Amino acid sequence: MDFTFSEDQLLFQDSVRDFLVNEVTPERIRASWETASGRDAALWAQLAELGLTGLTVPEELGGLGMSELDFILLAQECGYVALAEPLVHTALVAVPLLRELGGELAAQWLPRIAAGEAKVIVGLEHNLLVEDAHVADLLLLQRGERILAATPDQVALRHNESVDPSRRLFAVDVAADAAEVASGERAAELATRALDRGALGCAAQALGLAQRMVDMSVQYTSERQQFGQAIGAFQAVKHHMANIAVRLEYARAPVHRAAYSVACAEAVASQAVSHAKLVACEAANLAAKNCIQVHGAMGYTWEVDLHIFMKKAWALANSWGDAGFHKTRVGEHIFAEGAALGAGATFA
Amino acid sequence: MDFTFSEDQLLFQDSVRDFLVNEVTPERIRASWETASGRDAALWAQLAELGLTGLTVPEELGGLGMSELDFILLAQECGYVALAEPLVHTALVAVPLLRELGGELAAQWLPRIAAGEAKVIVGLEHNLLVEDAHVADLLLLQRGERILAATPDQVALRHNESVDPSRRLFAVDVAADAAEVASGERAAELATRALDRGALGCAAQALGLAQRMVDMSVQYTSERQQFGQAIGAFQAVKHHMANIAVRLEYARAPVHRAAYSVACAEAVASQAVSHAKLVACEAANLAAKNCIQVHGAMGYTWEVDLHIFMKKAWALANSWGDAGFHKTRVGEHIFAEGAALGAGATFA
Amino acid sequence: MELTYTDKQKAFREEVRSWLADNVPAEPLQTFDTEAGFQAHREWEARLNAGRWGMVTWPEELGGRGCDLIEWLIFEEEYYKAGAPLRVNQNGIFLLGPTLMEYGTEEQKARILPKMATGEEVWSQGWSEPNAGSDMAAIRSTARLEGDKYIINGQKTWSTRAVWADWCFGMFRTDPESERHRGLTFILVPLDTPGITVRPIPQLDGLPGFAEIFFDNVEVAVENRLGDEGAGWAVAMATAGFERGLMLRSPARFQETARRLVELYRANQSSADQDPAVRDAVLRAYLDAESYCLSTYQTACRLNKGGKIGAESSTNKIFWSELDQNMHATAMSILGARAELLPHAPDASGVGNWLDGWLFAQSGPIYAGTNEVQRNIIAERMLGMPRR
Amino acid sequence: MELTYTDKQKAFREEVRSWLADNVPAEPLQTFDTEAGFQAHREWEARLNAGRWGMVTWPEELGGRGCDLIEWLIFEEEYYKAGAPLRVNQNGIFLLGPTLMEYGTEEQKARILPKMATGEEVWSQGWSEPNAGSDMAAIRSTARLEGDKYIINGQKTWSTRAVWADWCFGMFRTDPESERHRGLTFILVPLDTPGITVRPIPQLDGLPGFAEIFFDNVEVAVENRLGDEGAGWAVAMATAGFERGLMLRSPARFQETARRLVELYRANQSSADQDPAVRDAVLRAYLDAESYCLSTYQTACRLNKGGKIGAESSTNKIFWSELDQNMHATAMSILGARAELLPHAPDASGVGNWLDGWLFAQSGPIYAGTNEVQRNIIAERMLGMPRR
Repeated sequence: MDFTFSEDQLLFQDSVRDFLVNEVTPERIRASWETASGRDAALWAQLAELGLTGLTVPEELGGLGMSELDFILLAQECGYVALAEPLVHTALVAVPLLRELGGELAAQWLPRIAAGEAKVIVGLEHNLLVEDAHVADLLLLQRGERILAATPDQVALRHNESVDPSRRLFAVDVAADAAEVASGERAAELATRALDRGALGCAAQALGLAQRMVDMSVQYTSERQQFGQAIGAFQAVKHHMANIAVRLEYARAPVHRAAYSVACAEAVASQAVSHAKLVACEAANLAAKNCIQVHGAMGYTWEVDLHIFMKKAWALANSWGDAGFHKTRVGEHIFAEGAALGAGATFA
Repeated sequence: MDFTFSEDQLLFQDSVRDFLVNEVTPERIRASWETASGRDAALWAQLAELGLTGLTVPEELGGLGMSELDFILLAQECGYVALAEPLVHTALVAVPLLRELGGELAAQWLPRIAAGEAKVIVGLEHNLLVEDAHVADLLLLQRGERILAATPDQVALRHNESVDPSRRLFAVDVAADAAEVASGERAAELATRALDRGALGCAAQALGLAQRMVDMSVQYTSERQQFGQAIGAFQAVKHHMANIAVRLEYARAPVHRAAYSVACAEAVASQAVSHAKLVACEAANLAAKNCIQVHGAMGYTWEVDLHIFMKKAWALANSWGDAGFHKTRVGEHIFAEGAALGAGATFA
Repeated sequence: MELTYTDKQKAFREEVRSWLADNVPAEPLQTFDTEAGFQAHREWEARLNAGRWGMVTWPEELGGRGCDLIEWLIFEEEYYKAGAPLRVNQNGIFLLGPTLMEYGTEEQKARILPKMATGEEVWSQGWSEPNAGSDMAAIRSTARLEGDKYIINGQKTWSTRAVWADWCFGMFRTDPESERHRGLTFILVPLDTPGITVRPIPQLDGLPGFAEIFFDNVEVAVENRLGDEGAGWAVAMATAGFERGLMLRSPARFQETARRLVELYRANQSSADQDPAVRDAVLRAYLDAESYCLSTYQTACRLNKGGKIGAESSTNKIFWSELDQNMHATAMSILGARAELLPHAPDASGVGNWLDGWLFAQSGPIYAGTNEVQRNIIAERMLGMPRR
Repeated sequence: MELTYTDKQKAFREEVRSWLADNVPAEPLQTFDTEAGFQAHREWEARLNAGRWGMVTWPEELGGRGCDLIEWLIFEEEYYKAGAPLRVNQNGIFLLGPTLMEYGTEEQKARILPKMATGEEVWSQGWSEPNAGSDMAAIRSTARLEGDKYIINGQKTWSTRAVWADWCFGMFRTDPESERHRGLTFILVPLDTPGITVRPIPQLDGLPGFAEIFFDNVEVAVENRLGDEGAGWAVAMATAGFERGLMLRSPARFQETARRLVELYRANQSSADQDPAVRDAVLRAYLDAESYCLSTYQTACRLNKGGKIGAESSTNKIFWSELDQNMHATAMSILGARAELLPHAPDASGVGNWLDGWLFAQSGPIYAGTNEVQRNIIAERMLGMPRR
């Protein structure tokens, strides 16, 4: 039993955090809102250079050969800066699915992903819309009982505008000639695992988003003066923040456990992911609510950066399965006849 | 449209409050815990003398001929002092049921109730147990599709101890020779109306209980010093109390509306009662939770009076229909096809 | 107690309903946080006023109908039921209007109220300053009396709809030696006066719903002072009372939101029921909206009989703002993956205007005195708890 | 990261399980808030200790097993699963024990720990005073050094289980000129010393779960001082840290409550589902109990590798106390009209010990530092927000 990250994992997290905080500034995010694609090719090149796009690509295909678990702390940091590029999607959803599909497809695309030359985007039946479909060089699309691989010329995209200007969402119509890469039982299994990994990515980012909102709010309330003192000295403001800290503190371990569970393909992976996503997104939603409150009218503006993180938190809560979906999965487990619950059942 | 109480009604409330606060002290309540019946015959005689036991008894039968609405402010005051005697039951449940049953039964018992000489207690199928069955001179019991009138020698009582030492609860077995006083459709209707009135009584008492807990806590926190000041000056303590005040403020009008609705036998009476009971009991439960918190360890003791009111609030929340029952009744209304909801529907 | 409408009240409701049926635009107006939308709303105000429905509680000689509060509630019910446009001049008609009637001179009333009524002059507020938000007594903007003019300098912020408004009203420090609540004066300022710069502030949805107003030696005639010099705080508190109070937040609005929420739930019931918290939240929304209506009627009846609103009005602000937030959060839950989509998105079927409402609901616990300040007021003034 | 148990850990679990299966009383013991129940629990402590299961984390030479925190968690899981009795000497073994190991002299350890382990000496706390509750630095009880004795005067209160305990430990002001945190000394006091009066305080259920202790010129040998004179605050903070921390509130307890709650819900599902909030609350209870377990394992692993618990331990107290309250409130909702009945009531079928648990859960957010104080600590020490 060892529930800690290795020194290497923690050092990697530190260095990626430093990079992201320095590079993915709110100003840069705002600048990307004004561009047609909303995506930043230079930034993607930087990420590739650091090996991040190929982090979960096998070493023999040019990647770092790491697991979902190795990536999870980095996914938190992606949330911390509200990274708009599909890095979490790449490392946690697209690459593992390609790895599972294997063969020609994997051999062809994984090296290009690792090199930062291509983006592969996954769209499941469960996804109402596909984020970043417009920058995909290849789309892996679940359609009924099949998974198809479609090139950009084989799809028609319909843009749907989100409240979060960083998110670019598309309905995807796929041409009949797109290649089938899996079907039947196997396609369904791959889709479930992809959905789990997508939800896991949301959960990890939600932790980072919540932490960022807390950090911004601690700073703001320590500076903002009213009634002759910093408003952060008022007990009501303190308790708003403390309430987030409590929920956030207890959302972390479930996310890490879910990452481990996914990486090890444990039987309880889906349930662990649903748990993680529910508690992490709830912590982030609470952070959004309380942080806008302690910001006062400033928090309600477009100019203050809080909304960048708040809107992303709202959106992630309903992406890759909303609360109803994940509660249902947990409920199916705990309300089942003879479910193993209680003391000692957690790692059994 | 006039949603105010009359001067007379308000004056009556004031005088009854003065009486109750002076007479029904926590010391007197504690003393009654030590007695076999838990009931205070002298106090009942005082209540009768003030006309309160006969408040809803028709004038020609020796009462004051008032309505459920006239009594509702007094029911709040009964809650305020945690009155253990079955006055609310008498005025809101037993007397109106006897009035509806009419005939010999009403002619025989209503004058005795008004005079304080007899207590009549109602037990419905919906009541898991019957409060104060042990002091009843007559029991009106719903059994299946019938309502029976049973004298004390026709029932066998099984005492069930409550967490609230003021409450005396009994399972009632009734002998085969108890007189049937209503049956079929009519019995069911009478039982529904009795249940509504019982729930209304809980709601009104819950308002009083919540107010009392607030008053006690404001006083305690204004006196108790920690960290060099009265703890009531801390924002966290203030906000605990303010949160109760908000919920309590908006629970009052629904209770008054429900009383009006019951008194006028409006078609929406059941639904108005369920609304009132849900919001009033929730306010009282919140008061219990926050008031014990601001009392600190003192609130956790038997010696401090808070628990007298707290336990009664807990018990009333589950009496005469628990939250599930009342939510279901509200739900049946609002989720029905073509339900009249929204602006303008409230008094339509 | 008599909880039925009189024949007169019923007739009044019919009259409102029938006029609205004939006059409410078939298509919703664009939001008044855009220039075109603002203009459309201004025109709607004029139309309302032409029908003498602009401010039904105002006296007849000012173009109102002298309605009591129950008739006002009935009007609001029909107004929201009809889906009529939001009131772009609400700062004027609901806040400044009643304050003017109490503190204004006859000249001021005659000069200001009719144009407010027609929407010819739309009003914004000038209360907050960068360092005077919740702590309104920290105001620093100054007004110096020179002859028959005030010379105003300083900055106001969070001035709702000031981008296109014609006037603002607010407080300025006329006694430079004064501190806190003293030495403040309530002054009405035409926004086209030289020296005024209005800088739009984009809100959460990116639209300039409020603005900063900069004053650089702005000259305002002394006849635009409301109340006495140095008595601004008392005048402002009356206005703040109206703001927190019932006039701006009629129960009809929340009851209609609750009704729409029930509809949304029913239309999406099978997916919504996957999260058992949703049905409960919908039920609570309905109950709370009804409680708000019932309490408002009870207060209105009390006021009609000469009662006064006290510190319990602070409970009002907290109750409706949290209700509004909860209802919209529940709608977001029901909409799931659709919740984040703008209404015009091609796959946003059935999202209605819930997202806009959700964004707007975020401001409820903040503006007009944060809910934290309201809780302090409740504890100290209504419950009598000790101040620090 | 490796979230599976080692063979050694599995074997340890088997050993615990098998011993408990043979030794846990078939019938639950009476509550230790009664004299007979206290005695029965004391005997259970002796039995546990005889099996060397009294304090598994203690070193072997003190009768423990030198277990690390993961083994301790495993032990706790089996302990709660087996329905074994609550620990009547928890103030001793979990709070004073570790403090003694850190601050005690060899003589003190040898003299005190073995009898603590056997349950021969049961410990209570002497922290709070009538005017020093959340504000512990306001302690006024004094200890005056005279020769080789302290003369203690004053009063302690909220001393859990002091009615039948043998010793208490607490802080006393040894420097009469001192203020607040300074000049306090940590002293261990035998409760049978002349001059001590213990007055039981009945708690919500009427039983004397705690007591006041009055000290009237009580003479205590100086060898019962723990740590240096005047250094009591630092010693006490170590103890308070343990108290808030994980030792007293093992996840197993809350996971078992969550499991029983799921069972209760399933046994009453059709009535429970009438209130849609219930199913959601049960689900959340399960999730939160699991989160608490996962976080505790994560912290335990970190501590096993030499990490330290910081201010985030204050989140622990809030999380479990609110979880415990919520779970019991949910059980009360499910039980409906049965919720108020004492377990022995003839019609109280299926109520289990939920009512007792509900009453006890009320104390969670209050004792060991109210949750308000914990929130201040989180804000100031963990988040770095400004003090007043």
